[in-house]
Amino acid sequence: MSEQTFCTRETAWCPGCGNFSILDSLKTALTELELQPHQVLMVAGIGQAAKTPQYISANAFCGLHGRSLPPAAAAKIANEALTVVIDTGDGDSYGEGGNHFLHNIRRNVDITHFVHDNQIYGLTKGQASPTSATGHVTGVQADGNFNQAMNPVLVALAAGATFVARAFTGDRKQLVEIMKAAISHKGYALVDILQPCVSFNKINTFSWYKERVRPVEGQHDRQDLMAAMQLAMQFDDVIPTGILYQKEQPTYHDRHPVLHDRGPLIDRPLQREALQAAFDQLI
Amino acid sequence: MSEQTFCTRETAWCPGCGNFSILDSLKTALTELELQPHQVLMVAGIGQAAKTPQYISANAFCGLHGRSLPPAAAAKIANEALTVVIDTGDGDSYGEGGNHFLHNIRRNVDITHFVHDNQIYGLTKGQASPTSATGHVTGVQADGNFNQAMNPVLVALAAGATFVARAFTGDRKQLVEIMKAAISHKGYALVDILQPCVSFNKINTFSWYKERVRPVEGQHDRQDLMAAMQLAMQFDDVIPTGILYQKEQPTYHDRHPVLHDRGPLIDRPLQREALQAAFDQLI
Amino acid sequence: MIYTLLIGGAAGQGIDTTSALLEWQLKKAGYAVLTSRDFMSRIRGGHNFILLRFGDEVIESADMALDGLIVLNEESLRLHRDSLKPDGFILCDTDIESDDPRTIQLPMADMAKELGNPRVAGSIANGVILKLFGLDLDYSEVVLRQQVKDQYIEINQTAMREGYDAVEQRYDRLNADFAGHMLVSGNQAVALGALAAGLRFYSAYPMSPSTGIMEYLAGQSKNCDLVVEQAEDEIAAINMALGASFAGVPAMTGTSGGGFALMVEALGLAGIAELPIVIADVQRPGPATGLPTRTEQSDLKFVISAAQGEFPRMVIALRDQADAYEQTIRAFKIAERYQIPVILLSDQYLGDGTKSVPPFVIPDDEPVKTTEVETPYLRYRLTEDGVSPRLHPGQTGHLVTSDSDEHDEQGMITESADMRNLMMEKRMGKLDHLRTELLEPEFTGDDACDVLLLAWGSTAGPVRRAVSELNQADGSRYGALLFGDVFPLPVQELMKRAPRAKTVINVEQNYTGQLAGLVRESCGIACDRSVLKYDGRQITAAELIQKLSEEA
Amino acid sequence: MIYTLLIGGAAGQGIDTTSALLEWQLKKAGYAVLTSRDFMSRIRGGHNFILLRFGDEVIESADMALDGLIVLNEESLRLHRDSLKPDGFILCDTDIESDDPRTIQLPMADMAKELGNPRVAGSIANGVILKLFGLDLDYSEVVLRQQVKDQYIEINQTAMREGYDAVEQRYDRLNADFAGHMLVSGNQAVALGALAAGLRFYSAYPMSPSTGIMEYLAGQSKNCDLVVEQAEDEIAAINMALGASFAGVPAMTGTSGGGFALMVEALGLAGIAELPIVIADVQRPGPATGLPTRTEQSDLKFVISAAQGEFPRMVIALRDQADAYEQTIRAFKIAERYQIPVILLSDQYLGDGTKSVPPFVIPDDEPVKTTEVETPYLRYRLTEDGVSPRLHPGQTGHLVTSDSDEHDEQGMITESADMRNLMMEKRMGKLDHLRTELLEPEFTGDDACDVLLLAWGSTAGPVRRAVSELNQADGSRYGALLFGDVFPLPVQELMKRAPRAKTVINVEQNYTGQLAGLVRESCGIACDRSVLKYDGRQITAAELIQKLSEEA
Ligand SMILES: Cc1ncc(C[n+]2csc(CCOP(=O)(O)OP(=O)(O)O)c2C)c(N)n1
Ligand SMILES: Cc1ncc(C[n+]2csc(CCOP(=O)(O)OP(=O)(O)O)c2C)c(N)n1
Ligand code: SF4
Ligand code: SF4
Ligand SMILES: [Mg+2]
Ligand SMILES: [Mg+2]
Repeated sequence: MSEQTFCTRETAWCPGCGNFSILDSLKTALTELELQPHQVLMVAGIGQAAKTPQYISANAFCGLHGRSLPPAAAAKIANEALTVVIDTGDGDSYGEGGNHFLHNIRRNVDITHFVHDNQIYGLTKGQASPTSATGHVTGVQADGNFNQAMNPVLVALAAGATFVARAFTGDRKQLVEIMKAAISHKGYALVDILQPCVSFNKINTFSWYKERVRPVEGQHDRQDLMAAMQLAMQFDDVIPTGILYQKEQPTYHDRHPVLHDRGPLIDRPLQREALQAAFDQLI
Repeated sequence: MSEQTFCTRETAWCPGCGNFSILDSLKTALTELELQPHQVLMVAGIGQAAKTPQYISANAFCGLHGRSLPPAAAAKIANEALTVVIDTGDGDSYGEGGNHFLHNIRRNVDITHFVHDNQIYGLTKGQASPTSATGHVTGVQADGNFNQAMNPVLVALAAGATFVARAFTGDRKQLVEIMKAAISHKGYALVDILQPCVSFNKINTFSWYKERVRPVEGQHDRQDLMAAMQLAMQFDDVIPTGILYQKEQPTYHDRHPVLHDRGPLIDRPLQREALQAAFDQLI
Repeated sequence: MIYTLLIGGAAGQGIDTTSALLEWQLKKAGYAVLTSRDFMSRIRGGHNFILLRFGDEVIESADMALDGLIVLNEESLRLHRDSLKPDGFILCDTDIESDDPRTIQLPMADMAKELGNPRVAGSIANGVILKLFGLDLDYSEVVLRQQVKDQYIEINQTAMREGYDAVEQRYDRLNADFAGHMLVSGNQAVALGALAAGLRFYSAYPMSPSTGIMEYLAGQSKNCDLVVEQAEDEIAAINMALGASFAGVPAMTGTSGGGFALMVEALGLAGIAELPIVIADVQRPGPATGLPTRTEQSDLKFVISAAQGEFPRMVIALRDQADAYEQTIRAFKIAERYQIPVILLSDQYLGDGTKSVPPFVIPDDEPVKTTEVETPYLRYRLTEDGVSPRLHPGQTGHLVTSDSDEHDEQGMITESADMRNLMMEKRMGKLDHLRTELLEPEFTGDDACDVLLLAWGSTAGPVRRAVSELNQADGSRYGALLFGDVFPLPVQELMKRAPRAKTVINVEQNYTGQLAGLVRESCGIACDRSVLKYDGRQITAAELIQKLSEEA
Repeated sequence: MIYTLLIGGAAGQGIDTTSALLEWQLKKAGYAVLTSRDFMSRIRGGHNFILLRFGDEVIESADMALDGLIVLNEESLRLHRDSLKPDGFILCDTDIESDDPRTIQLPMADMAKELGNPRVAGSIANGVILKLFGLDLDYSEVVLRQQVKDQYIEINQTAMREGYDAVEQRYDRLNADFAGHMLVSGNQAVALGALAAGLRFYSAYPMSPSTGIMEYLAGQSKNCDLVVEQAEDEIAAINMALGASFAGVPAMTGTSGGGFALMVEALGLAGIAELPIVIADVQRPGPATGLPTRTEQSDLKFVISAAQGEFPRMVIALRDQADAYEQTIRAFKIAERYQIPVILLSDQYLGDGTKSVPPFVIPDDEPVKTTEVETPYLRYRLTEDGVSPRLHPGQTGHLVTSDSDEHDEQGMITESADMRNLMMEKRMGKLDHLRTELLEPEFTGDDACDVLLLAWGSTAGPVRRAVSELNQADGSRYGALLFGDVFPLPVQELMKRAPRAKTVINVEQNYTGQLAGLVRESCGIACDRSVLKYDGRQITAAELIQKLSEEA
């Protein structure tokens, strides 16, 4: 592995947590993409996963629980020169933040969304997340989770995402490759990363995932939406990982006359004449 | 048509609006299901469609914009004897209320959700809704809508809904049948109703829909999820309508030990002994 | 001299266009103009009206003593007839039944149909009004060009001419010199102020009566180089604006109280992350959905206390369209200078209403960006005035880190009690500096007043007018303090004047007298009486005068 | 006599279980117990501690003068050593280096390993403590049965015995009679109060430090016939609770400030739709995420002004675990009687901390349901006291209609100014009746006090204690008003006592002195000084005494 441009800081995660592998892979992916720390903006909400931006040497915006996508998309709109990467949790992304998930897919701003999907709320000590299995018993789900688990990858496909992948912390090589592809993808890219939580999720453990994940690399046509959906639906004895779907589609910037080919918004000066003309129209 | 048990009140809708047909069909459906007004709770958020509960003689709860699903689900949990029906808008259901949409599908409480999908924000005078087509020009989308349109029916299927239908205000017979099936379905049922807005949506007009809608009745296997998804995806020259998917799955009440087979929650007395036992545990 | 017209009809009957055409012709003819809009929350039917005042002096208040009533349906006639002055006139179509001798009836619908388009009936009425008030049709073309599509200009002109020819002049043509003024709504004024302050990113979710800001900005987006984004909800709207602000562009959001409610958590994020942002709350009557298209001033306490925890913020109430422009620019400057959220309080009356005001001027100074900093760069460096140098990510080689958790100077999460204290003191300390540049309330009236009125925001106009009328009328001496800056509350003028007055009365468009509460909390002064209104309709000078005398 | 222990270690080292076992044995042995929890926002590592006080008298306040320090890692030793009394002791494992002569070192980890389970080291320490304080192991089995799984009871008992045998008694066994008390946390007390009030539906989203309420209720769900629903977000949580309330069951939600921020809009819905609901805000330091696992009292102003528009609400601050139970029951009654939202203000100190209190009593009276009504049934019938008969949908043949828009008596949307006024007056008028049943603040101290302290919520205990110590210590005369009801603010006691005191001082866990502001607004009384703390740690009686003397 090449020398790292990005360094990591002391973390507050539990020993053995899957987050370490994500942090490490992220560092590698960013380094291999030859990005400089000041070019990268890491964004998150609140949670254990959401501390990732605090642990890597890049710009960081850790906002509110569930609200990683809106500031990330807007920061990219404000300054397209930034590489904007979100690292945050499943509760953050699909629970509290579910509405932003649906609608930022529609926006297709060129940002990358890594979800540390431990199928649990880690920071608040182990309640069910949207991806927790039906029946999962926790302190709050004392009689087992009554809700059906959400399949975020399938929902993303149905909502029109242009890059959808599933990864596993136990396969770092694949994870780094997917991360690089996701960051390089033009448009919104979702990577749902299966991440064992050693403290609170005693069901979806490292070995539980390990036994089930199967990389799809090679055999699968990434442009075939129905095939992608079929792979996405598999989440039982076999869990296919890899880039399930990728499509070239105009991004928000491509579609927006103010942004398209006019350079970063942050560099634009006050349009005095246009403004004066607007005044004059009202006289 | 049999005599109506439900009456309607004076409305504030525009002449020619598709909402009238929905209101009328609803009245017929409820009457034909032999429900009494006091047994029915109509729920909505805020918007033009969301005024429906005000216009029909039943119990009504019109809450906040985007927040029709949470009170509806909870009212059903509190009193399972109520037939709970939501009539509200596309902006309300999929925009402001998108997160509740995703998660109430997972809950699968036995409620029915009729979305008056006019692909526009009516009450606020014509801005793009989540289902508005890319490029749709409005006062706010002055240079055309940059976002991809959401396909709510497809998203509902991906999110695990157990009853998913698409209807059109121009086909009342089908609409009434779908409504009756949706209300009779055990679990969360979504009916996305294509509804012309004569005041603000000059693209998706009555005739625009009329030319495109094709009922799927008969030829289609409602239990085939992939087939349902394929039909759902069609939203161009041809728009298939009908019940796209239906599946028997345990409802929230079925899964919940406090609710299952124990009668309405509202009828339960204070469990003095259990509470005293809880006190005693702390002594 | 001020004339007052009321144009009433059902939603969808086109009173908005009718009024716009008239307002503009009157303004171009040199008159001062003021309108207020009274709409129902529906798209067709019901009853809406626009109150249109014009004259040769500055117009401060709406007024219900009507010179003319232009009614498009019978309900309007029924509802407003009693407000007509004895010598006033009613203009309506012949198919509306009216036994009032003051009625001018014309078969406008038929005339329009004959002209080939039933929708030009309003222009016939327009012509009638112009003639009655002794104006000519000089500005009809240029105004039509502004307001209607090209292919409809000619037919509307013809219609105006027909109306014009159908009646005789009744009122004096006044000699007014306001032609050089701008005719602008409160929402437009806010939008223009934001543009003048360098706005680059506006995100919002549609909500009456704030949507006008977003719509106006959307229309200027391409020319003025800004992105206007309709968010999926208000939570996204403000969080997007904060992301854009963090990235380095002037950002804003706007909404009404219900949407602001959803922005509360992110307001605190702006507070702890020290992100500049401007938020417009165009108030309407609550609670909850309330009366969604009407006016009220009941969000004051809400916005000054919104969000858990404590952080510096500023709240500015907008007093009229000119103030709206100036204060919006100032809001951006203060937000940027102190790295705090600034909230603008407008309301439906001001936001939807138009007024002719002196032309706006684009400020010379442009925001300067920090690029030189001490190393190591610390985003939250503890400085004397509490303001730390703000860099934008990617604009220099330095890394910019911010977090909604309590953090150290670098922006890293901390749980240290000492650092917590330092950071709280840093942030809250900014208020001390901000206090030095607060604008005291405007004083109007008699310096030696016995009765001191306190008002804020858009009631300023009606109160100003009432005070001047009262002081002219009888021997009593009235004065008023009209607050723009409301939080932190500037109290010097108040502390000077209140003790000298016999009676202090707060005049507010809410139930609880929110300004009075804030005043008492801030400086101990208790109001002796209050005039409160909470029915969703703007108080007029006349109404205020009446209430003051009633209760005296 | 009160003894004070501190148990410190990294997150994940099990200090919670260690403390729980000890607390319970002490309580069963008859001691009064009080604990407070000082946790970091992380799952493993860092530094957490629990302060455990026990004795033969009621314990009002935490205190940092430690008799014993039980440290599971070196950091804890380093951080807390200075707080140890000269004659105190340190208990730690032999692998922790300590040159302090007061150290009792035992190879607890090795002993535990030898017993066959490294996790029972805490039980060894437990045995040591019991012996030091002259207790026996009588309650070890019953307490272990409560706290650990059956298969671990025996090994833990053996471990306790080993620790017990390893040391000699040092402190007097006190003669305390609190064995019949309940040991309960603030969060549990709120949950139990809700259950006693007939709670049937609780919806919430996890958020420290409020999650304990939901967790406790979830555990009782099956036995007590209630549904506990984890919502997708706080917006859903409160809107679900409102739906359940509308349908007719007692409903509640709970959160901390950030979650409350998201509930603001729906608070107004409860206001206009007149739906009873109880909302617990377990406060933590803001703004935004702030210090998520620590304590503060900075949401007072926020919750009393939250939401656009104006509507009646009540806010009750909880003063301790016993008060929490009583006031939660009262909150449900008031919410139901006036059909309004009632907000309970708790905080992390109270919510997470346990205290032994007299056993709770289930109230006799059960809510009576309205079924007989005048016809036609009007959900919002205008009545003298503003309260309309509330039916539940489906429970009678009548239809129940509610709307977040302004509405008429039937619940149908209206835009009438008159009806608006009537409905505003109906709703706000309820406050007049509510005012008659407000509970005045508790007075503690010397009736003829020179210094009057004002405090609210969980600072009540420390203030009560400080006042009693101060009055014993020197000649000065102190008194304090401890507010529970904070909105509307009961002011009779205050107006009676404040003018007689030389100095009025507000004691609050926030930066701006929010109660002082509210007091001044409500009755014009300005505090002369304040003692404020905002570092996330609860004020103790000792600290307060020091601050009062410092600044005097
Ligand atoms: C508005 C709001 N609600 C709740 C919380 C409490 N909270 C913090 S993190 C979290 C869940 C974290 O779960 P997830 O996003 O899956 O991240 P993980 O900790 O599992 O990595 C919650 C509920 C909060 N900070 N803000
Ligand atoms: C929190 C909040 N934001 C915004 C609004 C304003 N608003 C009322 S209805 C509506 C959109 C209605 O669109 P839709 O749900 O599609 O219903 P339609 O009117 O088209 O039937 C909006 C944005 C509101 N009432 N509350
Ligand atoms: S709680 Fe779970 S997700 Fe959080 S750091 Fe520990 S192992 Fe990882
Ligand atoms: S605005 Fe559109 S949706 Fe609303 S009533 Fe009119 S036609 Fe129907
Ligand atoms: Mg998680
Ligand atoms: Mg719509």
